[in-house]
Amino acid sequence: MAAKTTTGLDVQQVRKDFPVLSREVRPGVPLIYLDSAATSQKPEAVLQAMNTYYRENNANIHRGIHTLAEEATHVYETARKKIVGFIHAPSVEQLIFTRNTTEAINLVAFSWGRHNLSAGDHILLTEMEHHSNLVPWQLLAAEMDLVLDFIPVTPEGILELDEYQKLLNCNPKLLALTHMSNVLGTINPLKEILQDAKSVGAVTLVDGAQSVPHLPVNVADLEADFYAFSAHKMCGPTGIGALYGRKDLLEKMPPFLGGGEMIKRVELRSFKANDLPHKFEAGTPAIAEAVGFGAAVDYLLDLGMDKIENHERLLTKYAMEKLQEIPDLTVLGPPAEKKGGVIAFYLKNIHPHDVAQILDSVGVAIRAGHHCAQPLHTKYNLPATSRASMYLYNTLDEVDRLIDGIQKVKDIFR
Amino acid sequence: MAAKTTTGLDVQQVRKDFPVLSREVRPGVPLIYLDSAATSQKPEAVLQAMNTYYRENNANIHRGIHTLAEEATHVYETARKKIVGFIHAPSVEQLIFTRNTTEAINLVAFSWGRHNLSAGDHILLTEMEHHSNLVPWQLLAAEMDLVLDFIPVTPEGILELDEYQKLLNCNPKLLALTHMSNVLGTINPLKEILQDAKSVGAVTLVDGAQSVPHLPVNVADLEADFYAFSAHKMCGPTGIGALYGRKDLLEKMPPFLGGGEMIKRVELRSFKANDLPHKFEAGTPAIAEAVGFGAAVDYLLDLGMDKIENHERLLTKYAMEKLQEIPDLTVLGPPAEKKGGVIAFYLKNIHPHDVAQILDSVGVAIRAGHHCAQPLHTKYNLPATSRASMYLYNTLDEVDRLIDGIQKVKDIFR
Amino acid sequence: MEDFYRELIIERYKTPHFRGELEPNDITFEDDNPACGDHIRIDVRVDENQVVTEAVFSGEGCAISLASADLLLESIIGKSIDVVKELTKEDILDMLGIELGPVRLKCALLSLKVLKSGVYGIGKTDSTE
Amino acid sequence: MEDFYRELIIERYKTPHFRGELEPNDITFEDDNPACGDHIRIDVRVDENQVVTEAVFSGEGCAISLASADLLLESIIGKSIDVVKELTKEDILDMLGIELGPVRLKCALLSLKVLKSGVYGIGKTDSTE
Ligand SMILES: Cc1ncc(COP(=O)(O)O)c(C=O)c1O
Ligand SMILES: Cc1ncc(COP(=O)(O)O)c(C=O)c1O
Repeated sequence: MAAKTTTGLDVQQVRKDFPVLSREVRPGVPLIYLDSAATSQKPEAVLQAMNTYYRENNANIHRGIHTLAEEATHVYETARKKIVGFIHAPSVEQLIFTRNTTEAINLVAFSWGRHNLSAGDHILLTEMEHHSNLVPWQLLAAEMDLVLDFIPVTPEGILELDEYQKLLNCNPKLLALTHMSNVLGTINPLKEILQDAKSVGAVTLVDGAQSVPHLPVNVADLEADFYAFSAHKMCGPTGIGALYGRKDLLEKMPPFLGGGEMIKRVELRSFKANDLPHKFEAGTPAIAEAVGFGAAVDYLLDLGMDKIENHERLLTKYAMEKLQEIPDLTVLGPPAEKKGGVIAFYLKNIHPHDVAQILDSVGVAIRAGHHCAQPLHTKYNLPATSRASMYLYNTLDEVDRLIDGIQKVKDIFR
Repeated sequence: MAAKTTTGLDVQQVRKDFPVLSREVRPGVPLIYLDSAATSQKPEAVLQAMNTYYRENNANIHRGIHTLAEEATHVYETARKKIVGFIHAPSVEQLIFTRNTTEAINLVAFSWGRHNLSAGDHILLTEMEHHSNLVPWQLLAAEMDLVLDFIPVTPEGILELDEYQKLLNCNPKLLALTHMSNVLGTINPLKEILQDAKSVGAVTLVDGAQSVPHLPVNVADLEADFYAFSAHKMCGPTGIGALYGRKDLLEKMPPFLGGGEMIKRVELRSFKANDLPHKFEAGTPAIAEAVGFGAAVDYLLDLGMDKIENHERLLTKYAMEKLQEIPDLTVLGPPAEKKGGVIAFYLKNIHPHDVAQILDSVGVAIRAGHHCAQPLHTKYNLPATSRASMYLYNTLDEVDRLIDGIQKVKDIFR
Repeated sequence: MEDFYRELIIERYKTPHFRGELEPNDITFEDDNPACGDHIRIDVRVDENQVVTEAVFSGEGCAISLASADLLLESIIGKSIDVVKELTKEDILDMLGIELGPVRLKCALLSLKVLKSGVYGIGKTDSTE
Repeated sequence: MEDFYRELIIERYKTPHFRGELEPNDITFEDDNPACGDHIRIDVRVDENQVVTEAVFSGEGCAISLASADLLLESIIGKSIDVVKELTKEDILDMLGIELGPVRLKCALLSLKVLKSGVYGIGKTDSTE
């Protein structure tokens, strides 16, 4: 099976950009990395951008007058601009650097939630949420006595939009949902969903951890109020993520963490918060990581998000076909046309842990477990599933290796 | 002036480990980096550790079965062990990775503070605190109606311990103070101070942002309840810091941020928190940064913290002597014996911004401003000061260059 | 593959020798591994000298956790409770004859954790970790 | 150094030509740069044609901010308020004749910010940033 696809992406060329992809898991067993939904690999360009920062410009940012401090401030703020451009946010003040998607969502829960909600208010979530878009709301609900509602998921892995309409009758103050499921692969019809939420006056938060890396995303066009994502899933470094927010909401929100950078003026017993976006960035930020994040965005834009999306569609379609030919194997979620490159499945009478471990022995790295979406697994009555997830550097050959590996699992357990 | 010191540290050798130190700020003007209190430079070994992680082991940690996930988990947890060893913490469960010192302090304010304090309770701070150890308590005080007390600082820059004893009569529930001032350089007599706080039943938090990089620190011996610090000030990367905590306190504290990793089990409307330290690490952590943090600790231990401390003492003593010879120049803080390598000063009739900028033109990087300690500056009636701060890679020659630079400033403004 | 899935493991997983429940019993305990949803219950009968006469397990899990439960129980029949108390992680790994990473180690040790919890009365045992 | 501290700047800092306060005045405003504690107040008098006849500043600050205040006020005397409204960051930088990083830029532009705030009535002007 040729690895060359007809999507315009030269995958063999792309693969050369990622040092880890030439690694052998053990002697003679090359790595087949199919765990990008957990975290993506990083191209050399991203590592070099961070190295250059540390070797040439490293300093603490803002307020510094010396050359390095000015350079560091410049590269940090330039990275912010790049990311703002990548998601088509209207202004740099609306892009706050966080540690990851999880912190971004918690920021909204703590700062927006605690100051805009009151006992009895409804928050609308979905049954397909990642723990990171569940637990912050559970904590808030427990503290403030809020009601959590959930848009159900069909057996096929699609949001039940009729139920959604009914739940809107509870007048939720917030709708928080994922753009793309990290288990089912489902890409939710976000624009319509957000529109309907707005029409009942709900504020909307989108968990974009799985979408921003894989699809062209335009937050302005989607009219999302908050949009959260992580660099490490989109070719960027660990330790940094971002929260986009609607300007008037961000302006009215009180600070989240207190400390350096987020202040304008401090007295012993009071302070004046800084302007956006610094108001929400307390302490020395992840400067080198911002630089790496910016380089990741440059890298993705250089290749073209549409090409990346097409390439992943091709891989997904092919993998779905092949997987569905395997007896006793069930794939979760909707058909290939409606999903991104995340494929969770289970094999009759074989535990996903055993699947993952035997696959690892032939070099194929997939994940087994509940993928931080335990309620979804509970709903489907599955303690765990196996999950293969794909990205721009994966090939059709690698899908074949996955299929061969699964065959081997079945042989062992025959 | 020879750069070789008699402290056992081969500074010329050390300098070779830091790529940025061979940089010229502009053609013919080499960098003299005297801003390590803001952030330190990074040795090549730290960059290589992170590069190796990204090029060979990068994966998301915990729960992963494939080789890379196991390796990533291993290096992440190994880094934790190294840092635990570095500060002599009793166990790995007591060391939580945060973004920086600031987040570590906020974690305590949110999780310990909000669940252990009530209206009217006193929190005891000092007048020399960094904004990161002020604003979190201001936010909490405003929310919970707490009283903030402050141990005063003498004109010489020392805590007024008599006043401290009186303030203990208010029965503070918490004492939060810095180990070493980032402006005055004052190293507080922590052990006695903490003992006294304990004797009135106060929980203690130490801001170790400036101490852990420069002195051997033993949290067990100090008997601090919480101890916070940042990797980026101790040769490590940006984007990661740590909170050490007393085990029984951490165990009783509710989670801070909610999301992946920090849970054991999640249902739609409830969750069970994970064991320590994971309970406080929500979402994908700063994995590569932890690896870099561990490498930084290895680097410092390899050289020897006692040697580093001695070297800095020598530099500080020399710099203090030279600075005090300059007419119209005033140094803040106590004499050299009582302080670390942080020297804030001001020149009569010359604004610190102008000092910093002219010094930059001769390659000397210092900081000008309130150094995130505005109340301390207000107390001394200074809107801003200039600050030179030193680390293991600085030399006596560089101090001479600083002195020459200050002379130039004075010439220009003569 | 041979490294991880020795025939013994697959065989014991598919046709365990000590699967079942005992009512009444002298010792019973159950627990789970939240990371993967594995759940194991162990029932034990002892004679008047505190020597194990019967032991069975029930529950759900991966091949590693169920095979190690089966092998563990086989090894304790005829042993005194005091000997059972001395069992360690290494004993389990020896029985399985494979090396395991940290995640799978938890699978392999679940049955030992359950057994020890039963033997020591209730509660968590950290000694198996 | 010549780049940053042209003689003109030092001279105007040490012996400003337009330092003082005017009471009464037609336009007055003050503001500060929280990053460094600089504080500037500007007082202006205009004639019946809205042409600036007198302008002075007071306050505290670094050489860059005070020199730029002095040069700025010199440049507006005899100009109409409409012309003052059109002044930009570039005009200030041209007067100073130096290049500045982002932090010092705020120092240099403080007086323009204060002047424009006064001229436009009260409030912040973002146009100078
Ligand atoms: C004494 C002190 N505390 C806290 C901080 C805050 O550290 P960070 O910005 O890494 O959170 C600093 C450094 O700026 C400091 O010097
Ligand atoms: C849908 C979804 N949301 C949130 C997250 C959490 O991202 P992070 O761990 O980077 O905070 C993930 C990734 O694990 C995800 O897949």
